[in-house]
Amino acid sequence: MRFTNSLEFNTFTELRFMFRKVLIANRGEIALRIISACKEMGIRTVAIYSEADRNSLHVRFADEAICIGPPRSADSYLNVPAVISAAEIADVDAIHPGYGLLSENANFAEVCRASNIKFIGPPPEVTRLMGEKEKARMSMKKAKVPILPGSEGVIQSEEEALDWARQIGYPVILKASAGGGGRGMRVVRSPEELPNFFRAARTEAQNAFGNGDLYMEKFIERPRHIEFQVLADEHGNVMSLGERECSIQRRHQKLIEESPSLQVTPKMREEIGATLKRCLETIGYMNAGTVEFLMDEDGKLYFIEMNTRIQVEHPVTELVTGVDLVKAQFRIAAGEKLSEIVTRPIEMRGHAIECRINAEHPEKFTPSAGKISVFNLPGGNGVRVDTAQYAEGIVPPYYDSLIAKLIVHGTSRAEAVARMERALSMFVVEGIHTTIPLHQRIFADEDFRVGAFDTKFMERFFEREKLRRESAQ
Amino acid sequence: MRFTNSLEFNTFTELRFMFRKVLIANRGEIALRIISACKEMGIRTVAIYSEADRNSLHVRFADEAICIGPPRSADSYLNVPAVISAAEIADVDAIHPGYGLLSENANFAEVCRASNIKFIGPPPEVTRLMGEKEKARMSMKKAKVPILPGSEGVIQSEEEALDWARQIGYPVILKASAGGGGRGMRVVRSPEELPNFFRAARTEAQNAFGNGDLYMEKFIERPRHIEFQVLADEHGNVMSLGERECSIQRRHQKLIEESPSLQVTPKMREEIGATLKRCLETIGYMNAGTVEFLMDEDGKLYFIEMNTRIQVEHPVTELVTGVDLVKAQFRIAAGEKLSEIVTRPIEMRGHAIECRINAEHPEKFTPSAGKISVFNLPGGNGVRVDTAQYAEGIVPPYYDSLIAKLIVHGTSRAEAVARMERALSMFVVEGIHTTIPLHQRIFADEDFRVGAFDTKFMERFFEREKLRRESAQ
Amino acid sequence: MNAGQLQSLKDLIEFLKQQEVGEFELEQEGLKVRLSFAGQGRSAGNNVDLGQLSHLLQYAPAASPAAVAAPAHLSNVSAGPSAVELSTAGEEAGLHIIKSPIVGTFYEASAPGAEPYIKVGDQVESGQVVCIVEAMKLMNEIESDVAGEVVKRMVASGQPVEYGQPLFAVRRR
Amino acid sequence: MNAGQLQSLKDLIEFLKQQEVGEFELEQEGLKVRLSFAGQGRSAGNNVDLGQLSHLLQYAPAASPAAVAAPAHLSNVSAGPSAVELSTAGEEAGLHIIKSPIVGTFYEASAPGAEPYIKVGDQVESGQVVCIVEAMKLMNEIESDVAGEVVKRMVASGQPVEYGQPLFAVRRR
Repeated sequence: MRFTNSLEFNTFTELRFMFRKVLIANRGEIALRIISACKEMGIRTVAIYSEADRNSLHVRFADEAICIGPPRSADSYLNVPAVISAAEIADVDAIHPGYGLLSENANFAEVCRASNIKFIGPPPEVTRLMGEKEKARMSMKKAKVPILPGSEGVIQSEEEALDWARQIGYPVILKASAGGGGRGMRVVRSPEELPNFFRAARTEAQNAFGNGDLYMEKFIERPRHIEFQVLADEHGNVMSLGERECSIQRRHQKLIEESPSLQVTPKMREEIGATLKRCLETIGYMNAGTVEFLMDEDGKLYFIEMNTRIQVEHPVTELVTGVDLVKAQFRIAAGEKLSEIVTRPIEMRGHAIECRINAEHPEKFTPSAGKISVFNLPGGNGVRVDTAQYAEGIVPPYYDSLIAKLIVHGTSRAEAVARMERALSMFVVEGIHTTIPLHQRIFADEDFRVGAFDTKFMERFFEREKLRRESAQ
Repeated sequence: MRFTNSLEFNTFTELRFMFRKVLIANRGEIALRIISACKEMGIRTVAIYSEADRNSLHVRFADEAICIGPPRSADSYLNVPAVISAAEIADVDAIHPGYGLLSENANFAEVCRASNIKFIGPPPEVTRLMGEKEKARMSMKKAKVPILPGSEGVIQSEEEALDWARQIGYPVILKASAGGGGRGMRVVRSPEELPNFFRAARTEAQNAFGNGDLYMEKFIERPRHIEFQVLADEHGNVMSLGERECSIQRRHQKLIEESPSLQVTPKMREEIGATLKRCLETIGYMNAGTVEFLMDEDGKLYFIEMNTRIQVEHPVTELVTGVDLVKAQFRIAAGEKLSEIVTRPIEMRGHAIECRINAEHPEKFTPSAGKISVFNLPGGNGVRVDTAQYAEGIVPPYYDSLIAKLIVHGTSRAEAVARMERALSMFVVEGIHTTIPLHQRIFADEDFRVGAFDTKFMERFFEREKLRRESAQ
Repeated sequence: MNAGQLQSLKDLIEFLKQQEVGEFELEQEGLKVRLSFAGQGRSAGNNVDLGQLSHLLQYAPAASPAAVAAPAHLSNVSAGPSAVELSTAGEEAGLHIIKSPIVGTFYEASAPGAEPYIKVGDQVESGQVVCIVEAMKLMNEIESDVAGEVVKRMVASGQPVEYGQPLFAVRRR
Repeated sequence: MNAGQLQSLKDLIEFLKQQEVGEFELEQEGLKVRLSFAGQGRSAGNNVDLGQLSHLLQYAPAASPAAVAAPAHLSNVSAGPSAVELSTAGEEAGLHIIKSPIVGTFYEASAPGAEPYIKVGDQVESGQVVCIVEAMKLMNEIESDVAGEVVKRMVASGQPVEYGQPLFAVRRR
């Protein structure tokens, strides 16, 4: 039997400096998540809210709350002068932006700095660098982080296109520089196809956007979305906390996330972690961040972008690593070193899965605002719920539809899957529609259960459901 | 960075044999806890219920439910023929008794055996042995488990008493063999005091019980209640899962439990674990069990009794060891070996604390049955709630008052304490009284916060509160 | 009003509540009952206070597919409030319900192939054996608690029954 | 009525209450009982739908001791629904409330020591500057949106105000 010295766990850590009072520039479950972390750290909290959120739990459970505007986000949660003004009258030391809203707005971080308020996140320069996708790609490439191979700049001719395609390797995809929405786009699988497709794509792009410029990227047939969580202190130290698998998406909105990924071997995890550490230390990254990759069918990872904030799906990493990421954000911002915050080597323990419970119709995906009449949360071993909703609570129509995150932890993926099914069956919401039934159907899917999926999974899933419905008629 | 091979966590364990259908002979949160474990293991569940529990969640979330009698426990949950009859008509393979009720009734376990239904727990012979306190003490003593030193049998004279006291060591306590309630009881701190006290106690016992027989035990001034969780398979293997500290009690009812104990060093934990393993392997113990000790002011442990069932406070051990004890009970009963169930060495990770939320008036402790109008559960990182209650649910007056267990896990005791305070502040119950405000007061107590307590803590706590109230007037 | 009648009245009220009845009147042979539930004002119309009922328990549990897959002979036992439902299914004004006092297996006769203790249309006396409920290999004779005409048998021979499950409906004499 | 009957009646009443019965009548063999529970008016009247209010939000949070310890100058800002409360506190029939359109610090005058823009008893015109709310070092002049007599000032100079917080009550002309 091996027992860790219990005393190790029982010393009150003396913090050299900690914030006295923090404003949470967000709403919903993430605001409550941050308030919870603050309560546990002895930091006073100030909630801000729009008129539509007067009765929200983040308002109720914060020490202070300030109404900053009417319901529309643009007039309240995204209204920088209103947020800063609230921070000033409440006399806070710091602002935590949560995710979405102002969290990746470098200008906001700059105003915070000018107002002498600590912004819990990376400095504006880093946010800005990562916000410019091409610059971010190049920074990563320089540090030997694998990026999705592609042409450099506009392709002038068929010959040049053939040349790039040979370097990149088939299949490749031609894209309109000016474009979007599939127009001027062609997947090319062999050199024979290329000339015709090149001409067709150029004409289409010219007609659609008045600009025929094309560029080329490696085409990944069935990519997985895999992202790495990192923490970086203000003393130049970066640490990777392993990956999350986020391939279950509907229209680029993640539905289910898990950690670890079945596809990432310990060797890959260690290599990518080491590369990211090197790269982000060079860039001077600070606080929490997420590096997003696509994984091709051969298990190779390609960098796509970096999110310079806490993610919705951060709890799966918290459950497998045992690191409280939101507390770590505060401690980093307060000047602590990573080695003081994470005192043991990161080890991924067991398997965690998160389901996003949205207020949406489970088939039509139309938002389902309204009043919740019944709200019975699942509990018990290995179940975590992050929510700011409650029975008699209102889901306002102005904001995103996430009403709860249901997260489970098990010793194996099989146990986590079974636990999630159990928890979903005990999660009762009435008065509005939610994605709970959709999650139950996904968890019954054989491909999902064995982990055979990619970002196109949901398309195939809905197709299969449609076929089954039709054949049943 | 150290990563465990993720594949290790992702193999579906193939069970050689598992129960097809199980009856849960209990109610409330523990019934739901067991149903949850069954759902996760693919075992069909049968709930039994009294007429008062028709609308309970254990009835709602089981696959089948059978009403077995009127509200009084004696006529329903404790009615062996009704329970067995329900098991027979539902055609189950096994019965899980939970805690309390029939869980330590050896006759019930025997009837199960005669009816060809597996009882999830130790065999009746072992339950019976442990149920007879003196036999259990002797079995433990034989295996070198330290027991509370005492005289053997009745003390005939003052000389004999002096002799025993010298062997045991002062202070000692004289107790009436026939007695209880403090009469015929004397604490003796020196040989000078002994003769007078012996005569006084004998007279008192004679007058009170018509029997002046006395015996003697070591007296512990301020004992702590510390218990060890064990698992034993049906192949002769026993394993200790470390201790729980349960000294915060009111009238012998535990209020708060935690693991690990601040008082148990890794060396003690290992030594006691090894001794228990040897002892329980000799006895032929099976399934989950708890060995209760008193700890004296010098940190020495003395065996008091063994509970041959799952305990109310089992979740704190689950959180620090990562072992699902209820699932382990099923797997053991299905014939699996401990080495298959617990595949890594037991390591105590972080610190877990449980608060029992009872439906009681927080000052008067009178049971508070009735209808719950508001029930807002805390959630988020490190918070677990085990409950079978819900908004609009009824707390019937017939059963024990436990309505929820709030359990937190943190990297240190300090974090766990802060997390519990946070979670208690977000746990909102209306319509009935609960012990939530009492827990909040205990968590604010300095002695509790630093871990300076024993089983007399609550007496002193109430005394301090009373003094404060009086001085405030 | 005797204990049996009082119990019947209570059962009826529970049922009315469950069925979300607002107002109720009954007149029969010298008995007259009228009641309305709280929150059911005269003019309030359909102002049903749903808060009074448990929303949660109206919810069909996710477990239902499994329940459907239950062995047919247990289907009556598998749903929590089934006894009440059955009770009401067979209940008409003035009928008395003989319920099972124990959990077990219902038999209409003392042995396979033997005559049933009672049949629909029979007259029963208070104290007369009406069936057997087997529990733990013991054959328990169940007696009628009223005298009257057997109007309905609610359980098939060999079927498991739970505590309080309706067995027969009897029109009281 | 003997003791046994009385007890039965009490049991019945307890049961009716538990079942949330509003009104009840029973007539049988010379016995007649009629009762209605308190708070069950005939007309819907004060039949407040409590479900519409959030029970949860009526709950005084555990955080209140901390809130009490808040700096006094923030006490108006610290409670969520404070604006509404203040609004109603100062509101009487016919009064118009000028509310703060932004979060910031309220000043009654353009500079320390200067005359206040308006005082209680003054007549204001629509569009007239009534105070300043400072936000992010900017002095925002707040204009009256009605014409009338200033009846009340709800905020002290130098006090922080949230969005929508009542500043003045004006009796409209």
